[in-house]
Amino acid sequence: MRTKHLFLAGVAILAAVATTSAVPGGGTVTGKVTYEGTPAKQKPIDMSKEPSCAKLYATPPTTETVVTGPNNALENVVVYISAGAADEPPPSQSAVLTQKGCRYLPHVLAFQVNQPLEILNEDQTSHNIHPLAKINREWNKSQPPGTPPIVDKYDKMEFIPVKCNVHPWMHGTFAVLKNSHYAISAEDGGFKLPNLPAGKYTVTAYHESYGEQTQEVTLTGSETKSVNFVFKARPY
Amino acid sequence: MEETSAQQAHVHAPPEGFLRKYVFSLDHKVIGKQYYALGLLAVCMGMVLSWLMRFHLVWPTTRIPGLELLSKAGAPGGIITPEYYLSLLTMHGTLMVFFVLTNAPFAAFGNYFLPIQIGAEDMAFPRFNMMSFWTTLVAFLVLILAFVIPDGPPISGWTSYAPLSAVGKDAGPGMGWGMNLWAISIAIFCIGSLLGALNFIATTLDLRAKGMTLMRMPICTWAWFITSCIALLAFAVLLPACILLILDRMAGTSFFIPSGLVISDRLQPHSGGSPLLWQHLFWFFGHPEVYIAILPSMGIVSHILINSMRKPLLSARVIIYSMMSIGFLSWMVWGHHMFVSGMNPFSSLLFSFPTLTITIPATIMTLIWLGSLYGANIRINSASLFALGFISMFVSGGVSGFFLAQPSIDIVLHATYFVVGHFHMVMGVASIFGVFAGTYFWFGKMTGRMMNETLGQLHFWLTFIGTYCIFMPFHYLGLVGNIRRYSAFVNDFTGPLMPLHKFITIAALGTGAAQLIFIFNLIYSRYKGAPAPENPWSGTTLEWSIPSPPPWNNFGGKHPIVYHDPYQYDVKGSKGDYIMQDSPEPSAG
Amino acid sequence: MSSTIYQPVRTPPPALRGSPLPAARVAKVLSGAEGASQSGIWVGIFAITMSFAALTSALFVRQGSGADWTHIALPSVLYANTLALLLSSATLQMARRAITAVPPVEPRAVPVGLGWLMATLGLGSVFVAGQFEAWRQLAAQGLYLATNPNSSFYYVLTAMHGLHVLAGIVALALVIGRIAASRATSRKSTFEATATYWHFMGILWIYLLLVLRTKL
Amino acid sequence: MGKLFAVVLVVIALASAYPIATRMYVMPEDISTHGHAIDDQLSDTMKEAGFSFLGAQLVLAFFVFKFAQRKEGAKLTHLPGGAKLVVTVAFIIVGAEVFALGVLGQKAWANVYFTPPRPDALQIQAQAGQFAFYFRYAGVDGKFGAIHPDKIDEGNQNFFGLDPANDIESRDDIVSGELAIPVNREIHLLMHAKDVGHSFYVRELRIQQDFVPGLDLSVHFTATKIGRYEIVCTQLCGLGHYNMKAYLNVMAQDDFEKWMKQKASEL
Repeated sequence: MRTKHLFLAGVAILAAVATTSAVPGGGTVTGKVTYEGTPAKQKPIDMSKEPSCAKLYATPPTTETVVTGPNNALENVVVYISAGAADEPPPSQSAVLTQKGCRYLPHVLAFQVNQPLEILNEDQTSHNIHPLAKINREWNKSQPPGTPPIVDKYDKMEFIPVKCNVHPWMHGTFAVLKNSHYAISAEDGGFKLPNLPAGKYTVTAYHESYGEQTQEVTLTGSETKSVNFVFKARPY
Repeated sequence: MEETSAQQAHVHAPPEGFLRKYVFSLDHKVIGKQYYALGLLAVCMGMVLSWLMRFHLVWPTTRIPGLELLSKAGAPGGIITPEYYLSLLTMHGTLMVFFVLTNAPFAAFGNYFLPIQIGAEDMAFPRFNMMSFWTTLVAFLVLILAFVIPDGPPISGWTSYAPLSAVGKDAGPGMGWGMNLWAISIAIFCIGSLLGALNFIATTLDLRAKGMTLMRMPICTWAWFITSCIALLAFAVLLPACILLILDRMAGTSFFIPSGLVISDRLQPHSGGSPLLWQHLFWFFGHPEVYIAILPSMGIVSHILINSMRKPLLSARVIIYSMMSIGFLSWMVWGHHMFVSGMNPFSSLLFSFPTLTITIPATIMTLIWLGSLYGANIRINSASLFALGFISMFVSGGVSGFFLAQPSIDIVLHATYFVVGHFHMVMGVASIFGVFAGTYFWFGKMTGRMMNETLGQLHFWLTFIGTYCIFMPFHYLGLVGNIRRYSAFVNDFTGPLMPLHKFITIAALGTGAAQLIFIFNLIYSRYKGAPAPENPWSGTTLEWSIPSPPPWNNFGGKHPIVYHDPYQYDVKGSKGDYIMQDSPEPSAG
Repeated sequence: MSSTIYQPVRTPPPALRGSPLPAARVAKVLSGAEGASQSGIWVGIFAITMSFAALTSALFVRQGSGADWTHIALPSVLYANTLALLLSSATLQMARRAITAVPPVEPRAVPVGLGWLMATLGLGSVFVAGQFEAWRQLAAQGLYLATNPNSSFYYVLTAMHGLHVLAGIVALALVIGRIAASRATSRKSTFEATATYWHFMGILWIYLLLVLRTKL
Repeated sequence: MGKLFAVVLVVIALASAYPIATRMYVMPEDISTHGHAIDDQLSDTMKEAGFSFLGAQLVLAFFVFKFAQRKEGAKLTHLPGGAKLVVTVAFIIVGAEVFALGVLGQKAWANVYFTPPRPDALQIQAQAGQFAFYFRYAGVDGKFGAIHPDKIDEGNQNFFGLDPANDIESRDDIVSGELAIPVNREIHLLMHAKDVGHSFYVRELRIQQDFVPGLDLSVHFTATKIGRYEIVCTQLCGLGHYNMKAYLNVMAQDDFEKWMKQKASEL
């Protein structure tokens, strides 16, 4: 009796997973993120207090709060399905944040709820990682060179600013998302959300300085819909 | 009948049962031993912490196997993180200053010998006495609880400067519950110490035996008495300071936190507080605390020196008056810790002068000790060696005070290893030497068995040479401007200093290992030591007039009558070259 | 060397020196005990004074340091409380007159004294209750511990003083119990010590009230 | 054993004094106009302290050597003069020393703290935060823009919380991670703490001053030697304390102007 119930439950779960997970050959949402106006001038970072990092750069690197490409392309924008797609179990391979040359690579790291997160220190100095989480549990750890990677995961969706307490200029973003349908706009501002089953979706674009924009899109089959975002840039 | 009622009126009945005898004992002797044990535990922990710090400083990338078991976040893969280094530093300082330097020479020996030396059957308030120990123990447990909570111990140093210590977890790892535990622990410790000090004072004032005038009290009794007066004021100030700190942390008040602080990218919700207020309150306690640590050892050492020299000091009174004036001056000098803190530069001058003035009584005491050695016949044994070592250490640590007492020189030496060397020598090592001397001198009385001399002297030589090897170089580092409280030396100029740092670390590990001899000696002698006679050192004071160990009521229900000043040595009496305080025979004059 | 360094055990160890307790010393021991509790209480008072001196000087420093100091109007009930505390000191004096007078002023001295002691206890409790009421009134005005520096200090000072008064009340209850059970030994000393402490609480409160009223 | 103690003590005393006497460990050369007074004070004190140290240790060693473990029943004597002599000596010698150091010796301190900065001193604002120093120059308008703590955004290099959108004065403020100053010109450093207590310490300048949150202090100094020197934090400020440093870059006047132009162009 009981076993039968368990079996049915199992089937139900399997079915649910089958319907929600990405179907190959589904529809695709693609597009471009751009800005209008003059974005803030990115300032060179003075790393003289950390010679082991400073010596890695011929010319000092600049801040990355607003990274732009040719013809008003806006980089580092997280584009994801905020509604319409069901939550998905996390993938097993971990998202990796690397600290190299006293910067976060990548500057914006997107991964799924409960997906393993791995943080590496490839510098000769010890770093401190302090994700300023508000919804998730906040923590603050240092990572001296030669220590094992810090492994962690987040169990709620949130955009988390990440900072290094030792090197004030080191800032990045964790995008903790509910499903696998996300992309980060490239140098040309382009992004692509493939393998979406038919349905009505809300597409959201998040930028660390300019905030969020959302658009609705409906997919019927395996067609490709284009969605573009335009952010307003401020000089200061 | 009358008598028994009198007994009940003041003296507790003989203890019954294990708990009353050894755990919740009202007997000042047991409580003294309990304090000693607590101090011993704390000093071992503090020493291990200092080993870890020294090791990390010179071999920063070498794994310390097993350390990640102590703290996974603090030492990932056995490599100490910067914040964990600061945690170790904070706990080392707090354990050593509060639970070792305040407990061992003052609370431990004071509890055991002050009542005996004045001919009392116990402290004035035996229940308070027991409470003060157990409160202190609770404070200790609360403090080390910080090691096991996920947050880890606080990282703001034993001085816990606000606002770093006051703003909460945004200030960094360990500044959440770790810091709360620290503040609560110290507040509890204050209560315990206040009870203890109150007890010491009342006992000294009211329970002296017939004929035991104040000036007939042994020098160490005087030292404990003066110390308890200082402690009474000092901890009475630290307690409210801790309460205000706790409120700033947990209730959102702004006593020490000014407005507009941005910490970890967050604007702190406080306004108008004054960080300097904490510094003033803390150092108003903090500087007298230094004398709470050193005065008892001065007393113990004088007591032992006189006995080993077999003749009185040039003047015991001068020593007592010097200790009084040091205790008095210690209330006017706290500002010399704050010369570069942004305090009004004129008040720096005001603070500098009394600070320098303290060198006068200190020098007088040193010269009295030295001068008294002249023409003596010094017995050399572990106790007297450590007493002589104390004088040497006290001088070495004292002279560096000349520098730090001057604001202008403090500009370059403040917060360097010079300061670390200074206070470790004068307040740390010197007063610990006093404790060692006291232990070798009184162990027989306390346990009924003598400590092993051979091991004792071996322990002395290794410790004496070792501590100089550790703490003298600290001064050199400071003179170059090497900053203290750094978990790694990343400055360009510190490279050439690393050999010296390595030397210090090796010396520290070695000297630390030498302390195992002492601990072994304690345990070995406790069970296998030669039985202790009633008066092994042919001493004159009352503790030598009763069996070793003394009965529960010290004088077996009798009340000694005191006929002499404490140190009747070098007189041709019937029993040899000394007359005991309670023996009716006439003194030499 | 270890054996030669100190005198070997003299066997058998001689009897303890010192005189057996003479009758004359009994009084001395007793008065020693009494003296102890007297000087004990004075030392305690000294420490408490020191603590409150630290707190109030902190108050003055804080008042000067920040621009955010806003004076709060003290709840009027405080003055009633003050009156209660002062009265309690008076009743305590009456109790002392009745109990400690030798020879007893009247046969029923002790019961009368007990009555006065009860009154003292009652007034003390009234004071504490009144302090709570004062807190309630402040809270009603939206003034809490962390509202502004002045309220912070108000709560801290009144709370710490209140705790000390509560300790005094416990001591009083103890004394009443002992006297009621008429235990002869060291009754006087405890009583006297408690009385001293209680009067000090009154004086301390007056001082705090003045400090809290001052507008620098 | 007594003799051994004496010998060991003498060895320790001499060995301790040797690195001092041979100046093995000393501060780097002073590059400030006020520092020499501090250095003189330091070396005077070192002489007096060294004398007292060696004196006391050697006397101790000598007495122990001479008076330890004499034969049983040896005649005990007392120091001629006794306590009176000792106390008088202490009062006279140490008293004189105290007076010398405590009163006459305060000149160095006065040089630093009792002389106000000259009006033409170059004003630079230093801000200490966990765990770096940043320095601000007023720019062409000679005015510092107001500080808005809520506007502080380190990711965007807005360490001072400036508000260029609304505050014109702040637009030309030059913010730098290194303290660049012209040589032989008095600098008036306005000190501001962003979060907790820090300290500003340059060994070569013989300057150390705490940053106290909520209390804006200032120091002034004149550097007399071109070069690059380390600025370190000496007030425990958190986990990155050991790594909180910056560089003081003393330049020739025209180099300094070039540097300012360069920085202005980056705005």
